[in-house]
Amino acid sequence: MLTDELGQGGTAAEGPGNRAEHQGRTSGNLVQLITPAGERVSHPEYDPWVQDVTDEQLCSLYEDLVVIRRIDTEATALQRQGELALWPPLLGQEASQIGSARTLRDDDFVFPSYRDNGVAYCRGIKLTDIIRVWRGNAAGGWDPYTVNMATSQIVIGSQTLHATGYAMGIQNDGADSVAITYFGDGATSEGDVNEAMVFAASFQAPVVFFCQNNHWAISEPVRLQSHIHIADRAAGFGIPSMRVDGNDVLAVMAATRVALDRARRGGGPTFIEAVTYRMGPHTTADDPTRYRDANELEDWAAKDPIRRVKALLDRKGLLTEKLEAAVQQKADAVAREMRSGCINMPDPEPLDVFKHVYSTPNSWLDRQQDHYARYLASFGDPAGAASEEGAH
Amino acid sequence: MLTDELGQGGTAAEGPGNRAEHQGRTSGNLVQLITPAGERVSHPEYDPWVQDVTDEQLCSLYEDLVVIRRIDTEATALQRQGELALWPPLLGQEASQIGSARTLRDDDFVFPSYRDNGVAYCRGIKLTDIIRVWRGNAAGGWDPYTVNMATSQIVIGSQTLHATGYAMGIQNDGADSVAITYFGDGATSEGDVNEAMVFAASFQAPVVFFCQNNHWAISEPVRLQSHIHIADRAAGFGIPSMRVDGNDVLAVMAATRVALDRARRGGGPTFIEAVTYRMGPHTTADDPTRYRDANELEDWAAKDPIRRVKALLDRKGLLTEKLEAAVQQKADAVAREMRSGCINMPDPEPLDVFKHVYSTPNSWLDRQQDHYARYLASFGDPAGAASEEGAH
Amino acid sequence: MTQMTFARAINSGLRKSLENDPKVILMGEDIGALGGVFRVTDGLQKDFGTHRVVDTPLAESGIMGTAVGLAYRGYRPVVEIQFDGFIYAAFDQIVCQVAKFHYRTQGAVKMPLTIRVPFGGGIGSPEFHSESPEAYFTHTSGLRVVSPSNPQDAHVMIQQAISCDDPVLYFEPKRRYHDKGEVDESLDAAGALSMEKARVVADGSDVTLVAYGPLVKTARDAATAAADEGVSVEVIDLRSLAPVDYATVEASVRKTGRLVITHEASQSGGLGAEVAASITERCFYHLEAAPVRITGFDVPYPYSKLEMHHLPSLDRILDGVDRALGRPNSLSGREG
Amino acid sequence: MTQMTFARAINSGLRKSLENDPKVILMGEDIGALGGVFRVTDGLQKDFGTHRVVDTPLAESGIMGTAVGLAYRGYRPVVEIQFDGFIYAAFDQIVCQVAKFHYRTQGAVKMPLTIRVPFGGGIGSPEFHSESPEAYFTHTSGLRVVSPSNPQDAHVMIQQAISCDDPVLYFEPKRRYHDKGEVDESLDAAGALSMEKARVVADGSDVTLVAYGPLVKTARDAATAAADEGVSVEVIDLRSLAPVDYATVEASVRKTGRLVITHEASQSGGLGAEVAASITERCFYHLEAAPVRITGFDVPYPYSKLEMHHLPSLDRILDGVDRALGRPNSLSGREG
Ligand SMILES: Cc1ncc(C[n+]2csc(CCOP(=O)(O)OP(=O)(O)O)c2C)c(N)n1
Ligand SMILES: Cc1ncc(C[n+]2csc(CCOP(=O)(O)OP(=O)(O)O)c2C)c(N)n1
Ligand SMILES: [Mg+2]
Ligand SMILES: [Mg+2]
Repeated sequence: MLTDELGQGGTAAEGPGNRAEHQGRTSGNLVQLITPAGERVSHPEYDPWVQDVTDEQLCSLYEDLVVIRRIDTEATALQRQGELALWPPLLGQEASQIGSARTLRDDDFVFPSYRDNGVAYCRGIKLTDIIRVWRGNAAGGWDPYTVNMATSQIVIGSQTLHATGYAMGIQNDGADSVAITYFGDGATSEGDVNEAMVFAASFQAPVVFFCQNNHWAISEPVRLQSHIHIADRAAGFGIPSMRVDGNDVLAVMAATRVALDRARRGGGPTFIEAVTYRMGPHTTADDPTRYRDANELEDWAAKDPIRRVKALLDRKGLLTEKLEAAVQQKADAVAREMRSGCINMPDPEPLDVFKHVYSTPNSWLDRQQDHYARYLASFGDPAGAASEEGAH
Repeated sequence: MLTDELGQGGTAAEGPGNRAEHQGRTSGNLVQLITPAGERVSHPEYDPWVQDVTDEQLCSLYEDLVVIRRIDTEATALQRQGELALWPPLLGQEASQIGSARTLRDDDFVFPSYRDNGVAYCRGIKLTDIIRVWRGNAAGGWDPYTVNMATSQIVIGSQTLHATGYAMGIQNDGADSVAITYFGDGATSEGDVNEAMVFAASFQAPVVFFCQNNHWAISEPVRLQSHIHIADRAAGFGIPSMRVDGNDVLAVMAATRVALDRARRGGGPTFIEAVTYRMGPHTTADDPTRYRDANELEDWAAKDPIRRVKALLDRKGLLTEKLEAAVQQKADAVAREMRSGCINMPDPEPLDVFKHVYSTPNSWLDRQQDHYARYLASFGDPAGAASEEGAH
Repeated sequence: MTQMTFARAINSGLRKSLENDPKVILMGEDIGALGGVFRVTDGLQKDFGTHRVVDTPLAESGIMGTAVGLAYRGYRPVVEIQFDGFIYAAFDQIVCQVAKFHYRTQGAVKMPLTIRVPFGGGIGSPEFHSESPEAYFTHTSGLRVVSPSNPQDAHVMIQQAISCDDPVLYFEPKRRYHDKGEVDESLDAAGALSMEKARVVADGSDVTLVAYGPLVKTARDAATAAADEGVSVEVIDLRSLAPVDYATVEASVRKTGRLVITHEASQSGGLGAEVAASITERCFYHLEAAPVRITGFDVPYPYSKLEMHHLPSLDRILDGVDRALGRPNSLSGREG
Repeated sequence: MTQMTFARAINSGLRKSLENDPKVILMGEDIGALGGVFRVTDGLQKDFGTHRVVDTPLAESGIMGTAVGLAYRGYRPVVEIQFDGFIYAAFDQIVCQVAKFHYRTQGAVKMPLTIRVPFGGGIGSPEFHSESPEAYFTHTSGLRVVSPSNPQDAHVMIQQAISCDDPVLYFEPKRRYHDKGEVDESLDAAGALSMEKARVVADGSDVTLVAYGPLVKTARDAATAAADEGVSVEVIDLRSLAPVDYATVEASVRKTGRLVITHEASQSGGLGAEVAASITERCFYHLEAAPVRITGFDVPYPYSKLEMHHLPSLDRILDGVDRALGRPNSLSGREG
């Protein structure tokens, strides 16, 4: 679960990131290093970027994948039990999130969407903080600066501009860290995402556009957003791109490292399309049976990101009972911690509604707060009186 | 000046529009059929699309180019004399506007920017109507439906979405007309233009994106918007594109016909980058000496769109004194008509300020109009009284 | 008359518009197979086809801008914005284009767009799913803005909005989607009360209480509660937010001399300010107290565990009624 | 003290901010070599370099969104929106992101953005170059909105805006750019009157006249003209539009009992409604007449040959003063 425990991989200057294939348009070929059956296939360009991944680290990646799926399952359960208001499952997208997030350095900065809770886990964000916002207890779950990750963005695509601006700041500061932004296939249609590519290309900002093409934007299939590969969008902005098997944790790692390395060396932005699949509903409020074919789900189940790592470990003789037990135990512990963090989360105080709107006093708001405090006081029991109607 | 007097050119089904080169990415090669020196160079792919252009028609194109430049000069003079509030010169871009506009059918629909007054002339819009808005006498100069051309758009890029929506309507209606939208190099950075390409590609709408890359967006050089060719943007949306010498009226015609033909036959959108140059200031309010090198102007003066057609006519022995005189006469007549239309344009009535906001009565506005009428009446002389201070 | 939910009543109104005018075309995200995230367009794509009920790419400015182009071509687009908080990406097209084309072209180009916006809070949603952005639009000349408060009005007003030649923002109080009511589907939209008219939904003599959309129910409940205390509250459902039918409000205030306005949107610069200012102008000498505003606070819409504090509740409204009447209230002893 | 134009006074304020804080960074279209279309940033790129004074691609949402990212990184971006009418493309980023990040992150992330907007009419420009969009922002919680009316304030307030940890919309009355005034450049922004405070710019006893930005000059001229007729007008320059310094306005109205508010923006839902409603709430029993609003009409900003009718003129303001005073006026005999 440690960020960058895998180091930076390869020798930067000689890496494939410098080759022509990466500078221009993607070939459209999907980068894959582990087949759905768990076979490690070699790829001369991308292999060097993961050659440092030890068996131990492979096991640790496996653990993360399992733990994150468990987080997802537990959160879904908490929602069903009324403990969370909503949850956007990442089921099926574990490899995309772990593979990319684990290549980041601590001083890189992440600008995610709402579905990137696996990334949040990799950044070391507390489980309670991850679900705070989904319980309705906060507008954002954590302090971005303590983990170098912004809180979830709900306005589709917005965060890609923030990442680009942040990267421009990195550049101004002369630092070699990178901003990475996560977004979906649907997001690529938004003006903001395209403007972000314009700015990133124009200023050659150290930013990585990480698109999880999970094939759906709520009920809309990806072909409604684009008839061609999502990765091909980037070339038109002069941004190199890669199309990678998003259910292959090693391929995702390799591609992300290519991109990070380019950014660190002043080579500007990169676009990664991680081809994956949203196995669950859009959120716990969604009913995908209304719009998608069960066969599609089956096809993708066969490409499951966890199963293939497991199979690879098995082939390598690493899938010991001990490992399985340890992973299971970790997942259980994490689920327990999350559940108890959720259930024991204290409710906010009524007057918190006025907090943090401004960083300095504001006369309009202060007056309203004063009036509302008096109003609450007029009932004797502040919190009780006001909560009575509201949600009618 | 007649729209489509040149017919549709080529035999549609066999045209280069069907070839692979046009379906995918542009090669980056600039399409040119007339060199700056006025030499007609052959181009196997594009020649068929202008093979029907007779000598007579070439002379007529020449006339249009000259007339439009004269309109531009006269309007600039009117502005300097205080008769127009503002004017956005199209000096240097005549071939892009004439070459494209003259390939349109009457039932095609144009969505222009503010600088496309040459296109407006080709659509048969009255000279007085063209300048109405620049004198400050109207919010839009003409009734779009009588000429199938929208009024000038000032919000950069906005009109590209309108064209795309209009094209979706054409498609729904089962018609074979086309929507064409004009915009600048700067506009390609706006979210709206990129979203327009998303929609156009997704619905395969019969729309032509005609970008006049005049190398400047006010003071910003095109490289600030994109490090690569503007035409290459389109491929990332799955839209075929062409890069054409925008100072070559025949090349522009050929490319536009390729695009129109594709759209009419259900082949969807096309993006054309017409590479040209804004020889004048951004508008009459601008001072380009603050930001651009005089040498650049000189370089481009050598590629003048009119001079090269003139040279071509000369080579062909068509540049007779009679032609020159006729063209001159036409230009003079047009300039006279525009000037008198401008100077004699009646001022609006004070209460016109309340007109056309809604198509049906609106109680808020009616009351304000009533109050203002009473206010004006309280001075005896309505118009005089109110105009006294306002613009302090 | 049929019992149906608020959402169903809109659905049925949309269906009638689609049937009656081939130029009506629905556009939005997820409005097709899914039937919209609130199922308001349920079944319509199946029955009218993908050319009449169009799932669009995920781009609000694109949706609005292409709708403008379709209107240019003679269509009557009905655009769904999935949630209130996502209308801002389309703001430029709405304010600069939708609202101004009729004016810009001297009436030549009409913009008969209807923009449907599920709005308001109270459903426990995350950020951007509970906003009340109506004041941005009521301040925008060239637009009309309406909000129904009950299934019957929802059913009729959506048809009126679609048949209006001006652009109409149609704000749907999403926390009322599941409320049921009697709907007369045979009611002729042209014959029904114009969507521009306010309606007195409860007669009263002591104080005028103005509400719209989601809070009309709360306001009526407050009037009932006040009646128990012997206070007679006249409740007005604005229905039209731009223009406001001031004649109806004014007539009531001339009678009661007192005015309370309530909305979920933030107070400063909200529609309540406009109503208070205009009514004060129109009948200052009939007013016995300053108009009172009971509204959301000047804060971003709060996370769901706090929303009941932000939303005007029955008790807060009653406190406002007391203030307008000069009865003991939470601010007693202070002017305003 | 130096005589300088309004535009120059801002330029000099920007220069001081750039000098004093290396984190200040200017962004916008054409602000570099050109110095902005109004020359407000003239010479700054030359002196501070392309990394501090950044010509951006032509994309307003992009400018605002990357400015948010820079603020995230610890910068203090000063964004120029070229003309009022082009701010709408950035509306989503302003309303959903700029205004809400501090709230969203429980104060962890500050958004010390300054958004400079040349606004208002009177310069004979085409569509979208003369708008007054301030009410959209004064209704948006999380933002602060100010507008200077004279070179000295412009100079000081731009520095105060930049050093404020909250996002500030800074509306520059473009038709005053060439007005000259004495500017004390040595004035310490921290020591000067806070940008949140209104200022009484002319003392009077009969009626309170509230204005801001471009109309402060017109309001002062109106007060001078009224004095000739023996009417004593107290003129208040709001300076801060959100929050409004109601204490100052209220004190004046308690004295005069009458209130006139003027702005160029359309009337319905404009800031005038907010001021009228709030002052009525605060001192209803001191008011002797309804507050009067003299504003632009509910129309898209008109083409230039008509703008003098839309813009509040000295005469229209005087007519409003007469109305507030119950003197003969264009609407005599009508309530409101
Ligand atoms: C601007 C905006 N429009 C609409 C929505 C509603 N919405 C939430 S998620 C979603 C689909 C996003 O799809 P995609 O970008 O593919 O991401 P995914 O959910 O698949 O991870 C939509 C339309 C939103 N949140 N923001
Ligand atoms: C949305 C928007 N932002 C800014 C402007 C101000 N502006 C007017 S023209 C222009 C440059 C446009 O450049 P380009 O698209 O290349 O067209 P050109 O003027 O060269 O024809 C700018 C920034 C505007 N009109 N609209
Ligand atoms: Mg998706
Ligand atoms: Mg240009």
